Amino acid sequence: MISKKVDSVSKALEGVKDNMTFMLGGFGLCGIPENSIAELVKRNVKRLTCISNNAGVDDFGLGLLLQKHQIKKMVSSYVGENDEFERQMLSGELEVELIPQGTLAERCRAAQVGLPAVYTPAGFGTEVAEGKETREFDGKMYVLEHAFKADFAFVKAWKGDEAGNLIFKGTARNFNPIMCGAAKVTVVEVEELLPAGELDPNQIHIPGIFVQRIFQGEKFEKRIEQRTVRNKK
Amino acid sequence: MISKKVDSVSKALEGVKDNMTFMLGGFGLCGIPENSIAELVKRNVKRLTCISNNAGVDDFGLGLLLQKHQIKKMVSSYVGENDEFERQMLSGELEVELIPQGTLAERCRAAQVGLPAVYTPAGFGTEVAEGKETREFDGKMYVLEHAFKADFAFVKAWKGDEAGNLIFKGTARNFNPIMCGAAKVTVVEVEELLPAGELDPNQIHIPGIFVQRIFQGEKFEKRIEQRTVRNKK
Amino acid sequence: MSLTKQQIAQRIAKEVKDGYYVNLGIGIPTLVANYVREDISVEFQSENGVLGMGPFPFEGEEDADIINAGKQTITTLPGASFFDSSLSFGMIRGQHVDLTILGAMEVAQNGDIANWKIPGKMVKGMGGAMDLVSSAENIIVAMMHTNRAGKSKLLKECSLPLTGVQCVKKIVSNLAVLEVTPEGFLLLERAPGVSVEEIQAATEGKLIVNGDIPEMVV
Amino acid sequence: MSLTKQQIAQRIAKEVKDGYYVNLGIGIPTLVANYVREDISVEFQSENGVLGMGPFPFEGEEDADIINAGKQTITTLPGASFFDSSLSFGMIRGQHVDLTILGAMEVAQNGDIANWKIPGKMVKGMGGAMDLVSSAENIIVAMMHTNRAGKSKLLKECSLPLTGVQCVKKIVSNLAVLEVTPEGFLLLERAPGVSVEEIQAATEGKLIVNGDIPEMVV
Repeated sequence: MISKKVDSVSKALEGVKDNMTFMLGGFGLCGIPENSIAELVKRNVKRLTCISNNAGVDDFGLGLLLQKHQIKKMVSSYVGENDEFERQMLSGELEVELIPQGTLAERCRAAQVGLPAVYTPAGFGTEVAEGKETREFDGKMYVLEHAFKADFAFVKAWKGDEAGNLIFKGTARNFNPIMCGAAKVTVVEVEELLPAGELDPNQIHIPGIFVQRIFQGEKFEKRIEQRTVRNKK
Repeated sequence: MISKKVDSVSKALEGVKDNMTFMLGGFGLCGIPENSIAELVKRNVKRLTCISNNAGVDDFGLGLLLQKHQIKKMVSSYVGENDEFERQMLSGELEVELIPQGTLAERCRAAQVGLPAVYTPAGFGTEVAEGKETREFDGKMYVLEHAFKADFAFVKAWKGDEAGNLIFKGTARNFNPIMCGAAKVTVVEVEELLPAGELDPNQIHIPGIFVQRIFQGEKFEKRIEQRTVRNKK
Repeated sequence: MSLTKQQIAQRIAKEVKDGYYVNLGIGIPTLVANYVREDISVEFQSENGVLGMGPFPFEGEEDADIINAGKQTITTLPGASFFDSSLSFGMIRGQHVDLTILGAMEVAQNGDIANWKIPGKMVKGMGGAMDLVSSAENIIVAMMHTNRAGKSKLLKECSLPLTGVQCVKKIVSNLAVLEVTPEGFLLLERAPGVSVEEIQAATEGKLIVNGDIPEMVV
Repeated sequence: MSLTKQQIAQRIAKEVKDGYYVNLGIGIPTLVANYVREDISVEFQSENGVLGMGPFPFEGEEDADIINAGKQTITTLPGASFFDSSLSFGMIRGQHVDLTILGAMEVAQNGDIANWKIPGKMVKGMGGAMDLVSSAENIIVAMMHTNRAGKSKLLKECSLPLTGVQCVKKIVSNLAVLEVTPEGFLLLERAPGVSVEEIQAATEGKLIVNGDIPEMVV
C-alpha cells in the first residue's frame, strides 16, 4: 500500500504558490474543501486562477479568497449569490470565464483520464463557442473543449483511507471525484481518515492512485445555502 | 420510482432480432451476461454484430453463439483462447474488428454519455489508426474514435433494485457499467434483485436511468478461466 | 385571466408522462413537482448529482450534503442514487433524461432561448442550462409572456445572448400554451379568459392561430 | 550465461521504485511481482479493473469475480479498489500508472514495439497493450533477445504490425539491459558471462557500446 497520508493541512498544501491554477470541488457550498480554502487564505497566495463550479458566498467558500483579493481569475458555471464577486467582476479586478456546467465537468474528467479534448453540444451557437472549433457529427453540432491544466486540485471527501481511496457522501460528491488526478497534485480533505483495508474495495468512488495527499480535516462547518424544510405533519 | 423489473429473461430480450448490434459486458468469462447469452442462443438470432472485449471460450460465453454461427462480426480487443473463433475468422466466415481495450471502453462510455467521439493516443502509428483522423494536441498524436451505436446492451451486475440501480462486484464490473445506456435498450441480469430503497443511494455504481430492463438471473455458473492458487502455509 | 406561477407549473405538470425522468430548472419549474399526478411514476434528476429527489426535509432533518441544483436542502425517495457531475451531465447529454423544464428571459420563434445573461447587468452564469438545452429532445419553457414593462418575451429573434439554438419545443406562459414549429409559435391553448387577440398582442414573434383555440384546463 | 525468465523478472524488479503504481503484462512481467523488494511500497494495477493486487488465493478461496488481466484468480491487499474499464484506462492514459512492464515480439531501435499480431498466424488481439504503450511515460520491455531460430528481436525496424511507436524506454532481455536512445540501443549491462560481442551478434538494430559494460547483478 502506498500511503498518501499527511498530518496537517499545512503539509498537505506544501508547494502552493502565487500565480498557480487550482481546481476546487463543490457545488455551491456543498462538498467544498473548507480546510484547504482556510489554509490558502492563511498562506495568502495571490493571483490565483480557480476552476470551481461556483465562487462561494461573501463570507464562506471561495468568497473568503475573493475578500482578500487572492483570485485573479475564476472559471465557473454559476457565480450568483456573491456581492463581492460581482463588484470585483464589474470593476474589472477579477477575470471571469463562464462555461457550461457539463463542459466544466467533462474538462475536469478529460484531464483526469488523459483525454486531450472533448466535443460537446453545450454552448454551440452561443458566445461560449466563439473562437472555438465546431464540428458536425451525425447532423448535430459540437464544440471542441480542451482538458483543463491545473497545478493543484483541492477535493473534499467523506471517508478516505491512507492509500488515498475515497468515498463521497450524497450530493457533496459533485465535481470532487472528477478533479482527482486532474491536476499535478491532488490534495484531499476527509471527515474520516481510516487505515487502508477499512473501506470495501467495491465501494470506493475514487482509487488512491488519483490522490497525492490526504488529510483529516480539522473542522467542517458545512454551511447550508438554502435551508428549505416542510412542516411535520 | 420508475420500475424496470421484468419477470423473465424471455421478456427481458423482447425485440432482439437478426442483424442487430449488441454490446455485451464481461472480461474473459468474468461478469458476462450468462442468462442473456443463453436466451440469445435459444432464440437463434442470426448475423449479429457483437461488441465485447472478448469472445468467450469454445463452450461458454460468446463461444456458444459462435458455435451456432449466430455472429457475423465481432468487435473486441482480445480473442484468444477460442479455437472455433479462430477457425471461423481464418476461414472468413467471421468478420473481426480488433481495437485497443481502452478505446473499446471509451467508445462505450462516449455512447453512454452522449459524446460523439474521443481522441485517444492508443493505436496511433499502427494499423488500428489506418483510415482514421489523427491529430496533435500538445505535441502528442491522437486518433479520433467514434461512439458505438448498438441496439441492445447486455449487462451483468451483482445486486440491482427494481428502479434499475446497479452494484457490481470485484473485477466482474469491467465493461458492464459503461455499456449501460450505451445502446437503445439496456438489459441487465443480476444475482440479487431487491425492492427499490434497499440499496444505499451512495453506493450505487450505475443509476437506473441507464437501464431499461432488469431481471434476476436464473443461474450463474461463473466459470473460472485460469484457476490459479497458492498452497496453504 | 392570466395564470399565476403556480398555475403555469400546474399546467406543465400535465406534460409529465408515466416513466419520465425529469430535470426541473430553478423558479417556476421547481413548482412542477408539486402537481405531477400521483398515479404515474416519475423521477426527478438534479444536475448536481441526484436522481430520485423527494420533498424538502422535515425541520431538523436537513442534511448539508444533500441538496438540489438550487442549493436547497432536499430528501431522496426509495430508488434514488447519487453520482458525480460528469455522470450527471452524461445522463443529460446522453438523452437519458426525458424532459427538461426551465425558465427563459426570451424565446425566439425558431426555438432559440436566452436565459443566462443580461450584458452589463446580470452575470450569474449559465450553470447547467446550456448543457440541458443543447442535449434534451424535449424542452418545455415556463415563462411570463411579457416582461414587467409589458414587452413581449416571445420574439422574432432573441436580443439577449443565447443559451441554445433551435431547441425549445413548447412554451407554457401565463397567457398560453404554444408549440415551437418551423413556421413560428403555434398557439395550442389560451389561459382561461384570455383572448387570442390578447395573446397576439403580447407575442412579437410570428404567432400561428389555426381554428378555434381551446382554453387550457388547469 | 543468458538469463532465465525468472532472472529477467528479477532484474526488472530492481527498476520498481518506492511509491510506484505498476502495470504488469502477461508472461515474464507477471513474475516481476515476486521479486520486488519488500521494504518499498508498490501497488499493482490490472487493466481489467483492480488496483492493489495481491498473490493468488489459497486453494478453495478462488473467487470467479476477482481476476487479473490474464484471467487468473487473484486476491487483493488492504487499500485495494475495483473500478470499471473506462476509469482503469483513465489511470493508464492519464499517466497515473508509473511503470508499465510488458513483453514484446520485436523492438526497433527508435522504440517502436510489436507484440500483438503475426499476420496470418497469430490473431489474438492487442488487449490493452496499445493503450499502455501509447500512454505510459515509463515502459520496460521484458523479452528474449533472439527468437527460437536465433534471429534478433532488437531490430532496425519492426517487421511485424506495430503496437506503438517510439515508446519503449528500456529493455531487459536474457542477454542485456539496454536503454532506447535517439541514437539506438545503448548497452547498459551484460548478463553474467555474456560478452559484448555476443550481444552485438544478437542485436540487428544499432547497438551503442560506451566504455566498459558492467555485468548485471540479479
